[in-house]
Amino acid sequence: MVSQSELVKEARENGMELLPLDKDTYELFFGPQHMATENFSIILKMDGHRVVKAIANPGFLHRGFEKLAEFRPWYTNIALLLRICVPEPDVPEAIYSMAVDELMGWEVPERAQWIRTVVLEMARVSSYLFWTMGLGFKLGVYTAGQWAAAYRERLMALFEELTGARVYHIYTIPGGVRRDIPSDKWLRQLKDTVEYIKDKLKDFDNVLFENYITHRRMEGIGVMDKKFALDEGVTGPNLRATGVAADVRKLDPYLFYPELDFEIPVLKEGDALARALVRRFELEQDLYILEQLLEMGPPSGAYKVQDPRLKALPRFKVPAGEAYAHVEATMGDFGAYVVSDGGSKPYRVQIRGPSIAHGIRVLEQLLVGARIADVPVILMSLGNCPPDIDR
Amino acid sequence: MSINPIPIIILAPLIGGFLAWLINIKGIREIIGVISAAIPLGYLAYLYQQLSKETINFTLSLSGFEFNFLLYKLGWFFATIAALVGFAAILGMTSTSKDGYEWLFALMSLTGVLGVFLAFDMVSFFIFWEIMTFGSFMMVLKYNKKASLKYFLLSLFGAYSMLIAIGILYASVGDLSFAGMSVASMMLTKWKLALIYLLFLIAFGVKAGAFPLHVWAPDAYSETNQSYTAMFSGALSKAGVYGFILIYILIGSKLAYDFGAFRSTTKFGYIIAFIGGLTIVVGGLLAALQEDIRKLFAYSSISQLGYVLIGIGVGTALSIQAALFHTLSHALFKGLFFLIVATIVYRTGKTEFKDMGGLAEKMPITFAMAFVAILSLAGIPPLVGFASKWLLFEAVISQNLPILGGFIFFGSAIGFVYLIRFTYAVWFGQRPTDLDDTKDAPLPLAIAMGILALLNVVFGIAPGLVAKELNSILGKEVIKGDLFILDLGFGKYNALLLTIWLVIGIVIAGIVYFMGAKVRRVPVTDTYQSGNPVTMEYNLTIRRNFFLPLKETLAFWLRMSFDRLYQDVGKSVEDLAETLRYYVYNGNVQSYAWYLAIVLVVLALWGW
Amino acid sequence: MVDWRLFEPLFNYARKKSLWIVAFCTGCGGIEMPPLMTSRYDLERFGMMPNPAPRMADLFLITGYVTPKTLKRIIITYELQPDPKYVLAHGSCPLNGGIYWDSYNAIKHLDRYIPVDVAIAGCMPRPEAVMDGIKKIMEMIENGTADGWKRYKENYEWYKKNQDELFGEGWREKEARRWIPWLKKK
Amino acid sequence: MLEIALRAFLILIYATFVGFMFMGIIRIVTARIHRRVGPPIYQPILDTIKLLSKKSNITHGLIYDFGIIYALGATILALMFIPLGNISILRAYGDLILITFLLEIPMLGIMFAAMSSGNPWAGLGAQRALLTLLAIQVPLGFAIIALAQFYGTFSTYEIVMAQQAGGWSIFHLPLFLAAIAYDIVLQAMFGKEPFDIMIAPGEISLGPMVEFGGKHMGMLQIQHAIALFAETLFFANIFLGGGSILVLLIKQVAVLMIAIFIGAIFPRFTIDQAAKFYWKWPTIIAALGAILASL
Amino acid sequence: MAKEEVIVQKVLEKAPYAEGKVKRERRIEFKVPADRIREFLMIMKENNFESMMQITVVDWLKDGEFELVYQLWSYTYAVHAFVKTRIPRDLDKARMPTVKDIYPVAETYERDAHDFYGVYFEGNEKMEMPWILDDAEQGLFPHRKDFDWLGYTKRKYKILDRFDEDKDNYVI
Repeated sequence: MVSQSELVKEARENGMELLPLDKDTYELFFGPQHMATENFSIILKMDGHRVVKAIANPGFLHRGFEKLAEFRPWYTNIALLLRICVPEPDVPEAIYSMAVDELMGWEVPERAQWIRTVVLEMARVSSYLFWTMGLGFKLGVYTAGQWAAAYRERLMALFEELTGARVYHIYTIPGGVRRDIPSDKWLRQLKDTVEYIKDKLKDFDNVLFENYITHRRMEGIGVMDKKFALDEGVTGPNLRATGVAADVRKLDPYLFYPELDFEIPVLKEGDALARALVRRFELEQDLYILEQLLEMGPPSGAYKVQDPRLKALPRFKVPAGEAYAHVEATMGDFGAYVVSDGGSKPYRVQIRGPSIAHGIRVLEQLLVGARIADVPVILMSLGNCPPDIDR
Repeated sequence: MSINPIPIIILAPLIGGFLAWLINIKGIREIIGVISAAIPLGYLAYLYQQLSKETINFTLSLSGFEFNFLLYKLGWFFATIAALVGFAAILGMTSTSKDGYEWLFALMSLTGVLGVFLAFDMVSFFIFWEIMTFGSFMMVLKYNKKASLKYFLLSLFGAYSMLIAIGILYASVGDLSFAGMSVASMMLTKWKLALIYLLFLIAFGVKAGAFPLHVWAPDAYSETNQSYTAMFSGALSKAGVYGFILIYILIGSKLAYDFGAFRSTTKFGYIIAFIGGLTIVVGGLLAALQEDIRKLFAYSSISQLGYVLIGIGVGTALSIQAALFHTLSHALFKGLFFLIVATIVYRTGKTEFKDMGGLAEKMPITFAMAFVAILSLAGIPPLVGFASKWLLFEAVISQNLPILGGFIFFGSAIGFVYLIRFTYAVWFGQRPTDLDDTKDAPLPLAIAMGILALLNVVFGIAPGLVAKELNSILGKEVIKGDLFILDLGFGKYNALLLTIWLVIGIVIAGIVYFMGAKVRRVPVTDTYQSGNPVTMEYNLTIRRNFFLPLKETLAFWLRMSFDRLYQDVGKSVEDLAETLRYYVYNGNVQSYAWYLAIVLVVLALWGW
Repeated sequence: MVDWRLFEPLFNYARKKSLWIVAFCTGCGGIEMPPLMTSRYDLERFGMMPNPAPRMADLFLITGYVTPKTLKRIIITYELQPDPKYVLAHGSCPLNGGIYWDSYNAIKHLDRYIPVDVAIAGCMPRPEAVMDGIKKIMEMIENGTADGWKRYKENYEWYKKNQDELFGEGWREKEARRWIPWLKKK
Repeated sequence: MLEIALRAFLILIYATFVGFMFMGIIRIVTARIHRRVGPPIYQPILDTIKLLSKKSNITHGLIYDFGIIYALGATILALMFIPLGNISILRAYGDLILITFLLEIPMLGIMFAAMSSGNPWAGLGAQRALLTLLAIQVPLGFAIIALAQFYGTFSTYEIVMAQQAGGWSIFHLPLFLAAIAYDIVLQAMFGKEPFDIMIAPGEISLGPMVEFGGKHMGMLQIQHAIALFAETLFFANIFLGGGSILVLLIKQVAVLMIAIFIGAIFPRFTIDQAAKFYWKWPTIIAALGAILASL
Repeated sequence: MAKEEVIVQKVLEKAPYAEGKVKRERRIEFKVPADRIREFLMIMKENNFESMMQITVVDWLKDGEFELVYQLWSYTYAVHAFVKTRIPRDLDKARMPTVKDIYPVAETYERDAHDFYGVYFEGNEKMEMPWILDDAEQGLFPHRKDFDWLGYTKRKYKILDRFDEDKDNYVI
């Protein structure tokens, strides 16, 4: 039998000064043990069902990657850093490898570049499908969510055949990729999968993206304007939903992207619906890019640079210097800043996850005045990924 | 049978009140007050047997005027309700009132209300009406000037409307007794009749708190002694209901004849019913949005009276019976509720929901009473609230009046809504630390609540008791069945059987429950908080704006407020008066109440 | 009243066939939960479903590494669950820190703080491996060896000591009060 | 006396069993729409046994326990009043208004229990549940009014009899409109999308249910099963012509299927949107039905 | 002349105290004294560097200095700018003025830098607010190079000494 009065008495006996309650509002802990936040916590001050104040509380996934990376050799870090972004682990691999490539002065062979591009695009598609699943679950249309997760499994199987792993591929390494494309059959399977998913897009439209209720739920929720977005360092689809046609693949082209033909979907409204629809259109564009890449076919040549230094891999050293590489991930602009002091381990690695901009200040400001039912929607529409805040 | 019981019944409270006020010694004034409130109740109960055979009348001649009083079935029904609730309220007041002033005016208003129900001519009706209004006005005045002024102004408005109506009636009939009027009203012209109808509507609508004349009620109900509010809502508002029935008695047949029928009901009745429907919806919705416990119940009282108006308005024998039944249940559960509120306010000193919470643990008896009251008001079957509501549903829907039916359905749901808000904010959840020493209800309040709660249950399980009485009032057997069964022919309700099966169901559920493992008590901080630890410093209860979504949904409608409209009207009248003063009087002027009064007097004279 | 031990096999069968999972993705393994719940692996075949409320959940899937900040929430959530409850540690990290063996902010041995019934090795374990682990825990439930919750009760002092050593005494209040200054400020 | 007790017991067992099967059907059909296999049909029974057999339970006070017991008891009570072929026992008193009220009461019990836990999520859930109740009440009321006016009686049993003589209710235009409105209301009663606002797992973590565990939740499962059975039964009786137990079962499953299919393809409304929705289209449809029926 | 050089020249005209150079295509670099950083960032913002991508702290232990790299991105030119400045790495001297009024998002990055490195940004009222690190590590600034991370880890988690500390050779 523990009653409230006893609790208070106990606290008083222990010399605790209980602060008076803030009776106009109440506190609501949103996460981490909540279906809408994956290991991320928002502390909400609520009035009725409206949010008065939101405080993001990150750090549940902090493992100190940047510290750990300073104590691991250059190549081993690949296996570590990719864990920063769980839904698309190829992105940290790619940016880290590109930065190291720059430091080494390597020209990555064309075939490797092609494979990296394909992997990145597959990662984008799978990440968008994963996001669609999340959106479906949060909006309550579980059917769309289940379908999306099921289609993502096809890509997972392809990844598995290509890299040997389902989630953490450890595939893109400095100087190229870890192994070659298994066979032509794999390429055909990829082509089939792309066709298949493209075919199924209209199902998602019917159930989710063109659904009347979805529009009602997301319209006018969490509106950002262009200036706000730029000031707050918003990138990726979230920025494009405010009317800025910004895409790293166009602005700072890397890998095969200069040779590919694709559009940047831009919407002006800047609300949750616009952000969702931009992602939906990008999914289509990514499938189109994959089609183009497959039509092009893999260029012949090596899949990895031929460098004598790679023979002494454990003691492999990188010349002193610094490099920044970034790619367009589904969440936004994903960048890696790598500093080398010429040793066998990096001197400093900083990964810039897009969510650090989206998930803290932007979220806190967009949530003010939102209904409790909008909180998961805003969270999902920002595409917040907690591990890249926490690192 | 030497002394006529009527003056005793009517005047006992007033005399007791004067004595209490004069003596004004703590202890004695309470005893005098309670006894003087108990006399009418006891006498009325005693007269029950006699009334089934005959009526009792009483005439008083004073300077040429004759005051007629009649104790008949309908009046007895209302007077008993009033005496019962009044007695419970007075019992509660022994705990909550502080001085003789309150005893005087509370008992005076009880006298007024009893006089209204027993009066049999227009003059005495009006005089007691005014005594009642005056007593209650003084009760409000002591607590809040502004609220009392609003109450006073609207009551004045209603009173003058009534006066004009009586004047017109008298001018064309030449008789002031009810019996004479109802006969003579046949001679009225159509337009005069319409005017009288409208004026009566205003007069009784104000007292019953019908939309859009309800604006005084929330302020007046909340800004007075809380025990007295039980009488205010349980007894005084019934005077308005009684007035609506008077419309039927006085001019009903002529109105029906002149204005014709709307479907199966009369046109004029339909207007009353429609006003009642709007009252249900508006009162209920506003009740759900209140942040003050007293206001919530004030609006709830308004909303529940809307049912009665619907019943009266539909005008069939069944619906009138249903309305009378609901009048009784309204008095029972509303009186109980206001006593509960009185207890809460008395014990905690807080009136706003945001300051309360978790009181069920501290005030178990009051909570048990509240539980009964909640179930009754929400219309949960074996209680009296359901029986009367059910009758009303059947009465209205069987008359093929779908829109009114819709109002009633909405009303029953909105009842759930605001009651849950009350329950959540007051009884459950986290308790602020300053309420840790709250005690349970004082004995007189507990007894008063107990009486009303018991009647809620008894009349709920045996609705036939009331139905029999109602049948005898109307003089025909509308509701068949026995003690436990209400049988309307097209619908049947068996309260006893239902109670038995509910008990069986609960027993089955209880068996399942007790077969499971033992339970362990956990505190409010040991709950799901998304995995986070919390202390008592976090506010874990939605204390304010519980129904904010509803408020937002209704944002468009809430922008219109009759309260503000009246204030604006009042202000413009005031402005007009300012102008007048500037140009015409230049004399001293007290308050705009007087302006309005003068204007109305002029109007009244013109009407005479 | 009734000797419920007679029905224990039935109860164990029901417990085994109806494992509700706490929806708490503690680490990267959370990414494999959706595939497990959807059409390729479909755990609902075995009566499992994720449940947002710990009060009615049975199985706590620790999906990956655990940081102290998360571990506090895990312990609180675990204690909210009614007995019998089961813990399935997913991946190498809860076993021995895995790839984060030298990280200052990742738990090395989860079973020092809460009892673990079944651990699945691998980084990250494939869904098949998770399903294998679940099959194992189902077997253990059926023959009554999944007794982590009993161990937690019996050795509560030991677990509490370990928790207090890691977080410091009175960590619940401390953690709860951590945000108060920032919440009360207007 | 004994016969009544026996029949009541049989009805109870049958309703509970079929209710659990309905819950299983909901899960299986939903799974098939998701392109999954889904659980076995008896899964809800296993869930309930598991929940009831939990070895530790918590409580937040007397009301926390009593609310649940009351909810289950009231559901059983409601069940007894609904005609079930020839074997129901209280159908003579099966008044439309009474049953409509009785079907709402369990919710009040659950809300009482949920709120007494003092959890803010439960508070939010109660807020949403009550507003949903308020929202559905208007179309529901008009649908009931239409029925009562059309048949001129409030007795469910007599309505069933009248349908067996004059064809199902939904073949008459006013009642067809009422049936549409009532079906939309049923969606909220079942707690299916787009009106599962009250529990919304992704938003408020099951809302009122968040604190229930062990036997409390087990009893709620039983309550849910019986309520599911009773609600579908009521619909099948008043709109789909009633019939023998077997016929009723088929009709009930049909009602259920519609709810599942609608639920599978719509996202969840927010509570204010749901209220506005209910007060617009279903109300208009049902009111039209009621007015047509009253002419 | 490439667009990068034009930008560098334009900025340097307004900020003569800074040094600037073009690192490579779409990467430019400036070195600015710590006390002029606010001025300089304002100039950068006027020159269409709309967005701040991150603030990186590099701990140059042997120099006894922190290098703060403010990384800006211009959507107009598609150019990434590193604005570097150096401050002493002692705890009491590692103070910087905040730039959150110029780039609001910097507030988050500054909290991050404070949590892990102990750089105090004056004017940022959220500096003391709990960020990623838990109570135990707050104030230890674990990402500084002189933080005994392995020893701390072993002490904190009581891990046995079976991991070889000197093992700096790993195989992929």
